[in-house]
Amino acid sequence: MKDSVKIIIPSHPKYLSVVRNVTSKIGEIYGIDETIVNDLKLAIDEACTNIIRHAYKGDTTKRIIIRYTVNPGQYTVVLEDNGIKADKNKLKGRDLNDIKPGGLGIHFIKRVFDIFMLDEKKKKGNRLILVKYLK
Amino acid sequence: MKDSVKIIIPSHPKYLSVVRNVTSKIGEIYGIDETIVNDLKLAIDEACTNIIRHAYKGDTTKRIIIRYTVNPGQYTVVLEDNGIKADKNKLKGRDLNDIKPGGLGIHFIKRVFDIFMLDEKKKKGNRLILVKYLK
Amino acid sequence: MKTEITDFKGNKRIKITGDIDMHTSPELREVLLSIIKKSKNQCVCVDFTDVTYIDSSGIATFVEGLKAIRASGSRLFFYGLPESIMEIFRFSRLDRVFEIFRTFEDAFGI
Amino acid sequence: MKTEITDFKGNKRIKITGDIDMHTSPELREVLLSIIKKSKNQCVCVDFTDVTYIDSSGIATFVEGLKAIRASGSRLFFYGLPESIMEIFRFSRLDRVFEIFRTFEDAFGI
Ligand SMILES: Nc1ncnc2c1ncn2[C@@H]1O[C@H](COP(=O)(O)OP(=O)(O)O)[C@@H](O)[C@H]1O
Ligand SMILES: Nc1ncnc2c1ncn2[C@@H]1O[C@H](COP(=O)(O)OP(=O)(O)O)[C@@H](O)[C@H]1O
Repeated sequence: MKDSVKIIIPSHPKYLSVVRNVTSKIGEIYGIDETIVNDLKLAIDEACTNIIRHAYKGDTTKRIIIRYTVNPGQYTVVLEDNGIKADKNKLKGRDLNDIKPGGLGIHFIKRVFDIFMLDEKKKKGNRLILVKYLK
Repeated sequence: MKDSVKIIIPSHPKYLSVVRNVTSKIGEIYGIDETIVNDLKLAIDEACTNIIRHAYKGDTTKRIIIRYTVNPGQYTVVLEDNGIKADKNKLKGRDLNDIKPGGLGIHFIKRVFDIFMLDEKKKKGNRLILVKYLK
Repeated sequence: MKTEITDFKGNKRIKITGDIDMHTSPELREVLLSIIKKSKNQCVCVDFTDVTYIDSSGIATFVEGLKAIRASGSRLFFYGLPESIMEIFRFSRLDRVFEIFRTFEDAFGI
Repeated sequence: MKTEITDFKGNKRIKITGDIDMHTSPELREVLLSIIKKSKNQCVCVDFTDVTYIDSSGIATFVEGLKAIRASGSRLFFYGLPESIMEIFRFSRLDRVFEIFRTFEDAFGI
């Protein structure tokens, strides 16, 4: 188990606020700078939103697993779902100059995380690995 | 999965604040009265404290699983550990008139939960089932 | 999230309180688009002072509102954005797409 | 949790801010017992105004403090308890074991 916290929520948007709160509290416990914690909150929220929207196509009865592991210098979050496998080539945000609704989530995730990696080894569903290096 | 939220924390007291936050947020999501939410926070916190203290004898590297399920009229929390099995006969708070440190945790749990049940079927460790009926 | 609508000299003010996320943005969308639909050569201004959080679904809602309002001849104003939220608009390069003011008074030049 | 100690006419005031739980009560215990050890025929008063949470380990710490202070001839006062915390002391039947005042002024009759 080491120093991991895991939370499993139904794929319903009403639980996103629970996840944001857990992200905040973990940031506090590890003394992470508040500005960074705010960016992490948004990024992890967007990753969950994408799972609900794209992997589960809006089905709110599935589940999302989020695991936080904080080690000296490294903050890792792993998100898992059992939904439709993501098409790696589509996994990118829109051109920021092409103003239209949507297409910002991936930008918000990559803004704060140094590593954004879809684990190819997972058989069913998706496992997204996000790593931020801490100073 | 239904409407359950599950959180798994290391058996270290520093994570208790995460659990309290999750309890608060779930209360908010389901529109539970704030006074009751405060009592639930304390009760679930005490159940975790007891696991760390008694089931794990202070070992902070084990884990605690907490599952919340809210259905109309019923709020259920199930806490699981892999520690030493509790002696049912010792599972009671002290006489409230015998003033001394300790012995209040079980009282705080039973104050708000209508059902306090140790699941005998669990092979290793403990599974504590707490149910509060909601109006 | 909570929204509160008030009139101001023939204009509309929407005060938003709380978190705007995937769960609450559908309600915001409904409020915003219905006001825009009814507006004509007016100002619709959104008070962000007590917005505690916004994610991409909230931003998408406002981009949609902006497209809708342009068709109506009205204008969409924002004011009172907390710095953390301003930063998100800046990063998304939307700080120059939306008309963002510091205060309500700034927005109306009063 | 944070503790802040100030002197008041030869008495000690401990202001606690935040959550008192199994994680933070060991620090509170250390602060409280070291002050009690040094006190003699004094008042040690604890300001609960900004205590946001207390659990049984926090209460156990204060019960321990009370037993220690009785040996020293000093007195332990509490004041500023938020209603939710007062309720926990009441339920535990400790509201009459501890000397609890509404305000600092009440405690000292000033
Ligand atoms: N979890 C996911 N599963 C499958 N596809 C995804 C997932 N997340 C993102 N995508 C793809 O990446 C695209 C860009 O995502 P994003 O930047 O969050 O914008 P949006 O979700 O608003 O389209 C999505 O349109 C989708 O095609
Ligand atoms: N999770 C547990 N596992 C084993 N024994 C327990 C557990 N929780 C409580 N107990 C037993 O019940 C007693 C009363 O618990 P409690 O009221 O919380 O007071 P305290 O923990 O301060 O002793 C404990 O002293 C212990 O013997």
